Amino acid sequence: MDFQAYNKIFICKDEIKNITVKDAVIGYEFKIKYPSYRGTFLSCIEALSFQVDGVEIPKEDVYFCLNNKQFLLDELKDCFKEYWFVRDKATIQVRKAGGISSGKHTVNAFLKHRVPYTGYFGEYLVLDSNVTETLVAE
Amino acid sequence: MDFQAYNKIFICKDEIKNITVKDAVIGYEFKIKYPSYRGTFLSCIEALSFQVDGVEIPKEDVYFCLNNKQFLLDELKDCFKEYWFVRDKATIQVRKAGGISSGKHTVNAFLKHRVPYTGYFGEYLVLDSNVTETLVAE
Amino acid sequence: MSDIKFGITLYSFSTEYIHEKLDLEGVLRKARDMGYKGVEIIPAQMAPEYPYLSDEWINELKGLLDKYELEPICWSAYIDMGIRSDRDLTEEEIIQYTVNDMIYAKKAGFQMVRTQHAISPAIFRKMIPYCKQLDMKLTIEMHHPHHPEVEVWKEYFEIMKGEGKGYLGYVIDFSIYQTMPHQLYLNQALEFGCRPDKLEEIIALHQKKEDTSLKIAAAEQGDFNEIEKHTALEMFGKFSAPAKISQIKDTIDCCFYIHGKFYYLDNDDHDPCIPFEELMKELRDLGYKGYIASEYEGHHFDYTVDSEEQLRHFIALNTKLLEA
Amino acid sequence: MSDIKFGITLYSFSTEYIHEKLDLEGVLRKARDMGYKGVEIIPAQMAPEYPYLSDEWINELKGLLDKYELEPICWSAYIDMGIRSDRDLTEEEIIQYTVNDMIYAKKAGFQMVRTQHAISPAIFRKMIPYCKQLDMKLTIEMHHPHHPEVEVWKEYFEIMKGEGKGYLGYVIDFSIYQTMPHQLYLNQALEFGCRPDKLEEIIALHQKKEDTSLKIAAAEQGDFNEIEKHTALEMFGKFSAPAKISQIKDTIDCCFYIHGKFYYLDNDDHDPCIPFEELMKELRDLGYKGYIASEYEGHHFDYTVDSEEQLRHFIALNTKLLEA
Ligand SMILES: [Mn+2]
Ligand SMILES: [Mn+2]
Repeated sequence: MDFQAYNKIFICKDEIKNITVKDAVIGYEFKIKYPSYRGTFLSCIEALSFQVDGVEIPKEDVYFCLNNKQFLLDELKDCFKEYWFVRDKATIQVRKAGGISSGKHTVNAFLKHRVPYTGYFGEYLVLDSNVTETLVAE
Repeated sequence: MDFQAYNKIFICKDEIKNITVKDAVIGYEFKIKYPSYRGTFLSCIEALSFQVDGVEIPKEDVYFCLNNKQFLLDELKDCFKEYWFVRDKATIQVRKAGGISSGKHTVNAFLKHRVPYTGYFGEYLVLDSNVTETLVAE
Repeated sequence: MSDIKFGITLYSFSTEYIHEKLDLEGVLRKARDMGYKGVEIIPAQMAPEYPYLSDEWINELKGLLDKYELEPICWSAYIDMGIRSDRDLTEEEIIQYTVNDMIYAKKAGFQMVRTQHAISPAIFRKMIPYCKQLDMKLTIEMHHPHHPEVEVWKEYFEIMKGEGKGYLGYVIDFSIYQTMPHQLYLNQALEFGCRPDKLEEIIALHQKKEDTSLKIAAAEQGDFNEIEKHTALEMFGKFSAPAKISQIKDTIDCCFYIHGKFYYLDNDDHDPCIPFEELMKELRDLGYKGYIASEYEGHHFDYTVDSEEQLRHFIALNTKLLEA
Repeated sequence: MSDIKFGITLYSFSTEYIHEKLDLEGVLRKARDMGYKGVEIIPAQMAPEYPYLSDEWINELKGLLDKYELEPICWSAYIDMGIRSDRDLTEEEIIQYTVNDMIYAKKAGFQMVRTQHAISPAIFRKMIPYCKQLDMKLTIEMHHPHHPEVEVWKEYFEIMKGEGKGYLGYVIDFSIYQTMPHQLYLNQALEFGCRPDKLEEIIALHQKKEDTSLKIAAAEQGDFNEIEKHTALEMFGKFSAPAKISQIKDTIDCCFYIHGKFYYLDNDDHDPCIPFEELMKELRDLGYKGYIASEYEGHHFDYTVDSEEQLRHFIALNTKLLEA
């Protein structure tokens, strides 16, 4: 049950923001950090999913933004050259015409991640982080 | 025989430099640019190899450095998120204890690259660039 | 007199740009100095942050367009189907790239994105809500070796004329009307080892009014070296089936923009490769009202040619034709 | 009196670092303020540019070490064998990461890199020329669940005592001597659903001097809920085979550095989990001359514990033991 204390940093307390392009509101975004004491490579993310107000966000509507790049969730497992520094916030953009209503929202984030140096006897430690927070949309 | 004029920018005219760490000379480096009118993704590099003074450099001694990252030649084909801007120089580091002697050296670079938008009727155009230049080591 | 305006794609300055004689500001200044009002940009060429563009970079571009009083006309996007070594792009990925381009283009002040035929009719159709939400036009370029007879274009035109009307369209690239190899291509063929007399022979063969299969047989059996054979086959393959100018009228209502493609113009009067005379007449007669971008592409073949001189020939030739 | 010095790995401040209460300069200042002279850093934790570090960042680190008069002792590298989803790292890749770490460490003024056992004996041996060229020591950490009886370590010791003598060595991590779960682990077990009386029962079972298989059988058949069973099995699995302190003497000549690992210290006097009393006596008697890094690791379990207080207990306890 190692590493569980790091879940405290997983979902950042920042406001949820709507994403606008000129007059159009095309979605919203919030931030997460990698729940560990050190950084990882995106390829070590074996699963990542989100629920907002109890509703699962379809994976094709989620863009994971880090290091000035944008990743589809299905791409993460292949990005072995992309490092997620433990103090860097990744922005989770959700594509949704009209965005999100202002006020409180429940955000759940689920992460399954491989700890890449733990191949002690041939198998890697895979950890789950499952965290729910109440965030405020602007 | 499209694209051949771009070969003129492939090997940069910059000096070859020795790489030193404190007192140790651990190798040398020179620079190349992507021979096209636009940038590409490293995953579109199907082959890349170098000869210096007529001798092929073993691939494990070559590090391709771009975007503040370092790639082994065998890794390039998997790096579909790594963009090589057409005006950015990649640094080719060659690991060689003692470095390179000062003076003129012949550098040959061979690149086989896929043009990713040319899947006109299901197959991609794959181009070769094979260029030799005389460079000067400091 | 016509409503046709000549714009420029910054791609015409590829030689100057990649050899670092002109930077982004330099090509925009040059376009303004040459008298152009409307410009097209290829972000995959000139945006260092491509394919994910920050608001900072977009604002920098916008600032330069303002500074040189240039109208942003067309944002040229790619469908880089072959990015990955292991598979083609998925639908999700194509949508991501395309919607991103529409967003960046909108932010930079453009009203049109040009994409490529590989988007597929299914995904093209799925872009309609994004076009409406962002109030953006999305167009597919018809570039050689495509032409109106290629099966998928029937579907595209149906979508453009149907549910995508006003938002989805296409861009004609004059490469589809090319009938002859251009001078830079011929120079390169000589440089690569074609003998001058043999090249003449191949050109004569190409111009013969007979079936391409007969020409190919003649090239294969003739007294030609390898590079000559390669040149002959490439020439017959590329320039034997130009699109019909008479077909433009069928889809002119979907044509939002035109690439005035050219490779080498020796003078202000005539190009032996692309039938500008008939093209300008037809477009004017059909009442085409949009921009024709000057698209110089000789940089693929020869980096010593002066792009500006080429562009001046293009404008002189075609202005004369339009005013005729 | 002994030649043993206490250093600190900055990893001890993980809680403060990841919660952004202390940045890199902050943890270095804190280490200096607490009286430490020598430090270890984990670049995978504190270098934003990891794994490819620029001279700018390295010089920034070097400047901070100078500013706070801290000696750079150990650069802790990883063998991230499982980075890729499709396969383990190749030999070429492991060499690249390891040589890079040695180069960066050298530039930053360190004389020792700590790596991990997954490097393999073959690659470890191949590092000797790089160690000589750069005049750097390379060490492998022996961390739970490894211990001197693990087969591969016989080979490692042979290399360290043979051709790698003076350059290749190892780092003892006190986790290999742990016999009991620490208080934070037990607190977490309660929080996750173990009943207090059942947890006591499991601890009593763990401490029984009988074969582990019998304990496991007892846990599986006992009146325990799922989390209690999991806790019992994990406890028996992890803490039933501590390494023998009497073996340290066999390889003390290869031990270049020590991780004074601890998880929770309630006071300055004793830890029920790790036998510091015997360890300090043995190391002193064997004449160990290097650093013991204070390595607080309770941050894996509880982010509310004050790392500084824990480190003060560690130093007080072990200084007392060394001076005894
Ligand atoms: Mn075009
Ligand atoms: Mn340790």
